[in-house]
Amino acid sequence: MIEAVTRFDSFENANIHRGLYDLSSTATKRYEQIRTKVAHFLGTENSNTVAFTKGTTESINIVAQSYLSKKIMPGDNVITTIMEHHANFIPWQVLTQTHHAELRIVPIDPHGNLDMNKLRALIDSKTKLVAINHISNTLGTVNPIEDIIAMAHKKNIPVLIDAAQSISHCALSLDQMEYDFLAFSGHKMFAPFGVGILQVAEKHLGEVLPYNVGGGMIREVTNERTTFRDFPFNLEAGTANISGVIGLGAAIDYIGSLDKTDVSNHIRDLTDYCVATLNTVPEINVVGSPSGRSGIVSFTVTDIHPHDVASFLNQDQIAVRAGTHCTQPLLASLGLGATIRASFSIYNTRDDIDQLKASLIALIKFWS
Amino acid sequence: MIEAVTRFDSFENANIHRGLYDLSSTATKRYEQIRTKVAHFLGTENSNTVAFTKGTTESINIVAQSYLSKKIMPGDNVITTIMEHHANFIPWQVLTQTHHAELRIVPIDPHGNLDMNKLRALIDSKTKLVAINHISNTLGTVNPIEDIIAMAHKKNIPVLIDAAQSISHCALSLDQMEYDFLAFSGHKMFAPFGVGILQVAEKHLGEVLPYNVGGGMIREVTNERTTFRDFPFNLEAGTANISGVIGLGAAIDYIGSLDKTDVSNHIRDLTDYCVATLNTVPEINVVGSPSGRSGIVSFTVTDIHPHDVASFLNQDQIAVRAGTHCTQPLLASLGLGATIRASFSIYNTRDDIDQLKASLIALIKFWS
Amino acid sequence: MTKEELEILYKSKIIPASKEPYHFEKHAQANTVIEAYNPICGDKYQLYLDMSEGVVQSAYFHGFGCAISKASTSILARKVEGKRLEEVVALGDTFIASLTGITPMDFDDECLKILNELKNFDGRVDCIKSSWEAITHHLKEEQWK
Amino acid sequence: MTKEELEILYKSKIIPASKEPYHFEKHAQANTVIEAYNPICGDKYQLYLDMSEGVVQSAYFHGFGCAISKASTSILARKVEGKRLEEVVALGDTFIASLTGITPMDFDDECLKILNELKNFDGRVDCIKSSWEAITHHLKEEQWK
Ligand SMILES: Cc1ncc(COP(=O)(O)O)c(C=O)c1O
Ligand SMILES: Cc1ncc(COP(=O)(O)O)c(C=O)c1O
Ligand code: FES
Ligand code: FES
Repeated sequence: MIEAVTRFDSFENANIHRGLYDLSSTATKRYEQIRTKVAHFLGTENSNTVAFTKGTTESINIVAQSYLSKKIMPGDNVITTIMEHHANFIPWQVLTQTHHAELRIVPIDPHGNLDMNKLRALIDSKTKLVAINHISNTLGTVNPIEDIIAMAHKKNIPVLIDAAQSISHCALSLDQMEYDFLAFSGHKMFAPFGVGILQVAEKHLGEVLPYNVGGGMIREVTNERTTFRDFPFNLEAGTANISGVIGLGAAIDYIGSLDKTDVSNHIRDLTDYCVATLNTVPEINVVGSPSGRSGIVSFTVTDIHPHDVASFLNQDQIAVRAGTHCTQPLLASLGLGATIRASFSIYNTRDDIDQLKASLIALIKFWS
Repeated sequence: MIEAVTRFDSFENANIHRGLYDLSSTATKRYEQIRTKVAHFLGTENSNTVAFTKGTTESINIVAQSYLSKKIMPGDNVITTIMEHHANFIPWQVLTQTHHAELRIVPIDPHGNLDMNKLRALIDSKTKLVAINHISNTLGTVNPIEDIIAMAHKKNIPVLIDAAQSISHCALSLDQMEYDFLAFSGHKMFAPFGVGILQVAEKHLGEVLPYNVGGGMIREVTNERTTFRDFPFNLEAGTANISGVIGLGAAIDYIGSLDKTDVSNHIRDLTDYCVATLNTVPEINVVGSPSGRSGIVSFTVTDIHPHDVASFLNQDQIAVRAGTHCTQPLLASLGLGATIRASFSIYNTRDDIDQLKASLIALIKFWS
Repeated sequence: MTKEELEILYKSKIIPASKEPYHFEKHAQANTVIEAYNPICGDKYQLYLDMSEGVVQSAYFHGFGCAISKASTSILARKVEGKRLEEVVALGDTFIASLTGITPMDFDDECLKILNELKNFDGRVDCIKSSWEAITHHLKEEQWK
Repeated sequence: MTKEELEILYKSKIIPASKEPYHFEKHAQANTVIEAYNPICGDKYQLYLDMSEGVVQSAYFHGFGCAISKASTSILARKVEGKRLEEVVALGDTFIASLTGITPMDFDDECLKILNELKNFDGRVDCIKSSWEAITHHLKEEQWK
């Protein structure tokens, strides 16, 4: 990935969709090839369903402002869940507030699974969108997306999937799901920061209006009015993060080269092993015990603040994160101020988890 | 610049403002140092006037949506000019249309200078913003920004400067101007694509509301409501284009290392030499003859379409751009479909211009 | 493509076809008028077709664009005359597909072949494609009516 | 900082001060209550000051935060008691400036010195700063009234 980006920055640095000089036409071509690559990765031939964005956050904001805000009426509602990242929570909170609509928040059960009965009860004829993450970035819970999509589609309600955490788990068959909107970020799949994807189902392509306006996304501009290009080009105003997109292309090649089942098994194994290992230490409290969990384990240590834990682990070269993980509503509902979060990718091994445990035990001893 | 970005992508790749592990805290520190660097470059000590964006286009859209849309009333007006890039034209057109306000477009005189008398006549007590580019990306005209700011401020009207084309011309003393909003892109100053700046004068800091909402820009989120951080952090939702920002920092170091007067003289010299050289060929028509022109010369060739000219020049390794340069209103007002545009940076020499002329003469002969 | 090859293509076909395009005039009485607009550059042609009994009886065009697009549209006008609606659509689909480089085309026609050779030239494929896409798209919609 | 040095700092000052913080209780009758909120982590303390005749007569605090922020706030509470409003503001300004690394501070005080040494530790400077910023900011506004 880094090689792909550097090569671009050094030799091929040129604006796309603008001039017609050689460099630029090469850049345009690569850019559009990567759009096709992303489409194939997501299981469709239609590359015009794929828009490049800044990341998950921008993708979701676009759906809120450029799609849903034109449709939502006072009294309507949007359904999201208590376990969402702020990126898939605040846009709906702000949208429903400004449109005098209602934000309905699906709770979790005591294990950290989504409460599907509550979800069923909350969906009604006034529901305009269900917005849900595929994998919780704090609990690691893998949500039953197919069931949720089926439930919503029965009532003709579109579903947005925040796939930020699942996009690198190619085995989760995102490419076979019938979601309406899909959002994810490049940096969660080994691509650079500041690039992401919004994919829109064909039937909604005409309903996503421009977001930023400016160069590159117009058909014609006169003093009096502007006509815009179609999706996805109507979203891509201004100069794109080209090296980000090229890095994203390289990342998809890399992920595509892995054996889906191997990756999935490896990450599940690490996750289960981590939970089991941490559970052997009485001072360590693993947060939640969802029936499906993948890649992420949150925990706390009795009497030591999560940030202190993380700082000491970092001294031992163990990279964990402490904090609310941009899921304040979730933590508040669990009565927690913060957690420590371990997350696993294909690079990790069981050894890493053994070291994590050893460091934690040493810290607990040091602290007491 | 490329070196700085690669180093970051390889060794320091970590999210900012999030976790508290070592990598991440290094990234945050560098990110904030670059914010300070940009502030100093723009002549202020207050780094909290500087927000990182995707580029000029996003910066201007933010001012339109997150600042002006809350203030503009039916019957108000926004002033822009006929020579703007679409990025500084369409946002105001869309905003005034959706708010039943008026877009007032300052014309140019026959030389391609802004018509200052018309501008004076158009500003009135209903004017909510003057949005203008510093250097026209099609004509190369350098606008008398100080005079315009003085004129607007006399009536307490804020001024937005689109500095996309002037930011690399450090001699133009942007850092001494009293603009209210400044927008530019990194890629116009040798930084990567997909990163830019919105700078806001201190007195307006509290008036720029969030744009995208999500992680990293909040104070507190509950199920019921969210409180946001102050500018510029309220704008920086989601994961930033960190390597873009780091590249921007390196670009500023580079530009800062140049002798301002040398750069300015060199570019002026090339611009004048280009105009004089092209004017010796009867079939070449230079567009406009503004009293100040810097870095950009547009022209057409009799009976050969600009894109055909550009393609042939590219065969001779001369990188020019053909098209409307995202300035359709300007070209329509000049009765032109497209132009060829030569633009100059510190890397160019008079030789390049002699070659340009030779290639053009050969093409004209070939075509006839 | 070397510069020489390019110059030969231009000299032999593109410049002549663009300097003296086939049926380059407004044809107001045509019963079908199609706009071919290229948003990348802002160039625009009107295609004037006279259709009867499912056959393109005559094709004219007018507007402003580069040499490539003018040559391409000129060739288009000549090629579609006398063809049935379905034949035009089929030709358009095949030709457009050949420009993506994925589906090759059997070119018995010299002019189409030259256009196709230019597909990799300096990002100009949209110049070649624009009018073909407009007519194919329009006639497909016509078919569904 | 090596891990060993860090452990010494924590062992000698941070952990004790955070386990038995000075005046760690809600002090409802205080005439000045200041919230110190760190948006980076969501931690929050209430600072309870009793001020009279321009002097901080007593300082208490309560809330939730990490060991560093608790130690820092504990030290703050101890340091500001008995000081005049202007003295607290001056101390706060100097200490905060010392944390940026730009303006060094003359530390006659062991506790402040240790806090300062932690400023480069793992991005935790906001933990040290948060309460100091809150009190300094609040008292400055007070001065202007
Ligand atoms: C004057 C001017 N304004 C705005 C822009 C848009 O910048 P960006 O595409 O980086 O948003 C450009 C350059 O493309 C420009 O030259
Ligand atoms: C589940 C989830 N949603 C959204 C985001 C936000 O992504 P970004 O910051 O790239 O916009 C993240 C990651 O930070 C995430 O884990
Ligand atoms: S440049 Fe416009 S169609 Fe060729
Ligand atoms: S981690 Fe919250 S104040 Fe230290």
